[in-house]
Amino acid sequence: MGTRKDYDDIPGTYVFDADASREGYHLNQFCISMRLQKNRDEFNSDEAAYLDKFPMTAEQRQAVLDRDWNGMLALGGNIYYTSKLAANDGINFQQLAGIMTGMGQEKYRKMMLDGGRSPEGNRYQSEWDEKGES
Amino acid sequence: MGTRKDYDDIPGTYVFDADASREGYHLNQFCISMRLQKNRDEFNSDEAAYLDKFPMTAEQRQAVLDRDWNGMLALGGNIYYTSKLAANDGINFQQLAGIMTGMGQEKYRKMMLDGGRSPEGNRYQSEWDEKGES
Amino acid sequence: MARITAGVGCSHVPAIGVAMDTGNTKDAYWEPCFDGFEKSREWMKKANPDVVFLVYNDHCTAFDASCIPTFALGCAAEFHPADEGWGPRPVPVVKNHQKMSSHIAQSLILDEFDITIMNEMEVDHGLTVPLSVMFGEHGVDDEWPALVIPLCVNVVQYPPPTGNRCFNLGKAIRRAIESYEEDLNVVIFGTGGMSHQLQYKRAGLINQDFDTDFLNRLTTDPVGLSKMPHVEYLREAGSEGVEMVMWHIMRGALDDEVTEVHRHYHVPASNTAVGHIILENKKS
Amino acid sequence: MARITAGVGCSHVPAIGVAMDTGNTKDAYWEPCFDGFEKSREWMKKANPDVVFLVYNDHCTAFDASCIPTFALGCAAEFHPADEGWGPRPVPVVKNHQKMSSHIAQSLILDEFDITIMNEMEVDHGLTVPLSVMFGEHGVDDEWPALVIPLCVNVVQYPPPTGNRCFNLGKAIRRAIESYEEDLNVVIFGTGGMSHQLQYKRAGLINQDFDTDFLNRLTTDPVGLSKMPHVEYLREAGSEGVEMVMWHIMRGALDDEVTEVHRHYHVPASNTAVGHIILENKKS
Ligand SMILES: [Fe+3]
Ligand SMILES: [Fe+3]
Repeated sequence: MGTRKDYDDIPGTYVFDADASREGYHLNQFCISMRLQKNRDEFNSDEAAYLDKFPMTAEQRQAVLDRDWNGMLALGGNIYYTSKLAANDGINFQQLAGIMTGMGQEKYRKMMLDGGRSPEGNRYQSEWDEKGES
Repeated sequence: MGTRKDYDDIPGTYVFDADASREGYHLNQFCISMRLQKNRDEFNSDEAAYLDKFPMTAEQRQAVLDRDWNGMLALGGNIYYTSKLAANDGINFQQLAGIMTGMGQEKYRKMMLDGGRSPEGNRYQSEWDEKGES
Repeated sequence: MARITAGVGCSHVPAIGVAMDTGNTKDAYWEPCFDGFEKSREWMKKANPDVVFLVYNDHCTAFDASCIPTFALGCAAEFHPADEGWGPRPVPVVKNHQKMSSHIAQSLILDEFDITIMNEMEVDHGLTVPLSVMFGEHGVDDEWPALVIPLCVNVVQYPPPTGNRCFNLGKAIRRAIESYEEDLNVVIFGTGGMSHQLQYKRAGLINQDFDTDFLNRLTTDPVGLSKMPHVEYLREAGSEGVEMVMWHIMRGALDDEVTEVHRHYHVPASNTAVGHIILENKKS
Repeated sequence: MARITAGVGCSHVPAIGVAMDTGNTKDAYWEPCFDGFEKSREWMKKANPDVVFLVYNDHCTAFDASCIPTFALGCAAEFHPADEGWGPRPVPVVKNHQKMSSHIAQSLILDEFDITIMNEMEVDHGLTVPLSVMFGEHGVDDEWPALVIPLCVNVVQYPPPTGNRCFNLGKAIRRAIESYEEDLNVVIFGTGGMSHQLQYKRAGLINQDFDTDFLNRLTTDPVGLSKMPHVEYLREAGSEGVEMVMWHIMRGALDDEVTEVHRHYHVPASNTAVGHIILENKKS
């Protein structure tokens, strides 16, 4: 309904609400299937054939094949689901964050050891716009 | 906890509460499996072998084998579950009621056509005790 | 803005579905039962809702004993009629207004109703029989004349939600629907009942006085009616009569003042008293 | 009579479980994190609860996207640690107090909380990591020192239940437990948080001021704290920080006045701020 949402102005964040959940349903169901070894084996031996079982959109399918982690989120994926595909690829939560933030693993890890990303300047999209972040 | 329940004095009635549900869990899960044709086929070709899949008590198992419909209810079964076993046997809800009430199909059907069982004398166990019904 | 214009109360006896599916609605047993639905079907054509919000219960079909939600809202794109042990009913697939149902889900949770969201669900006679009763015959390749948002209520394992909780949920559903921007005409169904007991030695209990009083008070005293304790349903209307708590959800979603435009009561359908009522909000 | 004597708030970061399961708790990265749990484990031995009522969330493990209950109460006899993609954690099976959990289920529904009853459920790190944190190392063939009643809350799909609803659920859980006849010592856990965001470009957000204020207000202003709107968690504590609503259930189940007996706060564990608090009801 294009209703404005009170969390729409938080930068760099997807809120997995009912609209996202509806859009991402088959993508997320694919991801959660990676929880089981037999499914991982089947997927890893022929990704395209395995993906045929899940009626996701062409864009969602391509995002999976490309391991476009931010793309999956934009298409209704949720991190707890996509992290199961990442685990299949041997990528843990912190490494995944390194990829999604574009910082890379080492820089991201150092930021966390230094106390994490500050809320200052990271609360509103307008703050990112000023800094020229997207 | 042996808590007294406000519905304990309704005659001829099992209330399927959490205690019954806990006791009847595997019995009811067996019954609901009868919803699918492949399970019915398997059960009908070897009842004992099929029942081995469900860790119910010996009494529950015997009640199933004996088609002791009231016995199943006493052991935590619920009518919506047991009716699925009845359907497998070609017994519908009204025929099942004829059996459970001990009235037989014809007498039960006639009672229903005549307006059903009256609430008069059927609200409290004490009313049944007076009539000598159990 | 979407709005609720009317409410329908309706038993959902499986045998009614069987009678329709096997073409027996004109025989001596069934004719008096179906005669009372003629007017309902005409009314339904005129009411012509875009969406039916359908409150019902699953009868150990979509939900087995492993997971028992008190309130489960159907948010899937469509819902297939379930095989309840003798093959699925030959009726159309039920299509959802998916955007509206997710809006309602979100609104209800923020309104402090603890619903379960179902993104995949089959539907049993509890949902399809009322559609058949109100919309008449429709074959598998046909379409139901309205979209349907299903709300499935636990009334199988005691305790079901209280009548009061159901009534208040009705009010919350109304708030959710009225805050949806699209201009839609919604009719809400409350299904199940009337008096019936399917099990054990007291099976066959029918309490016409109770049922009549219940139907009367839906118009005249809905708040008082919703306070009835569970034990009274169990004792007076039979162990399965407690399904009637679902009618309070329908009633709570309507105006305080409603007009009864149709009523039908018949005994028996199989083990059950059939009750049916149509209530309209007064036009504003 | 059963009674709740204390509440524990505790992050449930999966990496904490991994560190314990792989014997890395003494390395430079983990030592400061685990140091703060020493006192907790001593306290837990002394508290010696018969039952832990454990509020947590499933992380798309037991529940996939097809069925999303707002509140799911575990009523099964036992709960097996789930395979989350790298094999189940090597910890004991979780045993329920099954009679008490069905009593609580029944009481909550009659108290107008619309819970989902789970008679079969696997449990993920959200439940097992807090047990490991508080009870220390226990291998698969061992037993947890207490029975556990799990309450699983949806915080993955927006919206989670409101903080206010969670706080009131805590009060209802207390009523349910106090109406159970057996003499049992119950400790309630609220888990999840503190500030963290696992996803997209803002991943890694940590807000120590927010977390500290939250921990302070659990003792000094629990009611006010429970009124915080969801958007404030999302903005201030990160998208996954909204897990903290579960702590209000724990807090609502305690007395209005409590004593803080232990607190531990550490950054980072993987992507997350680790927060931990122990609150005792004043002895009467
Ligand atoms: Fe029904
Ligand atoms: Fe978590």
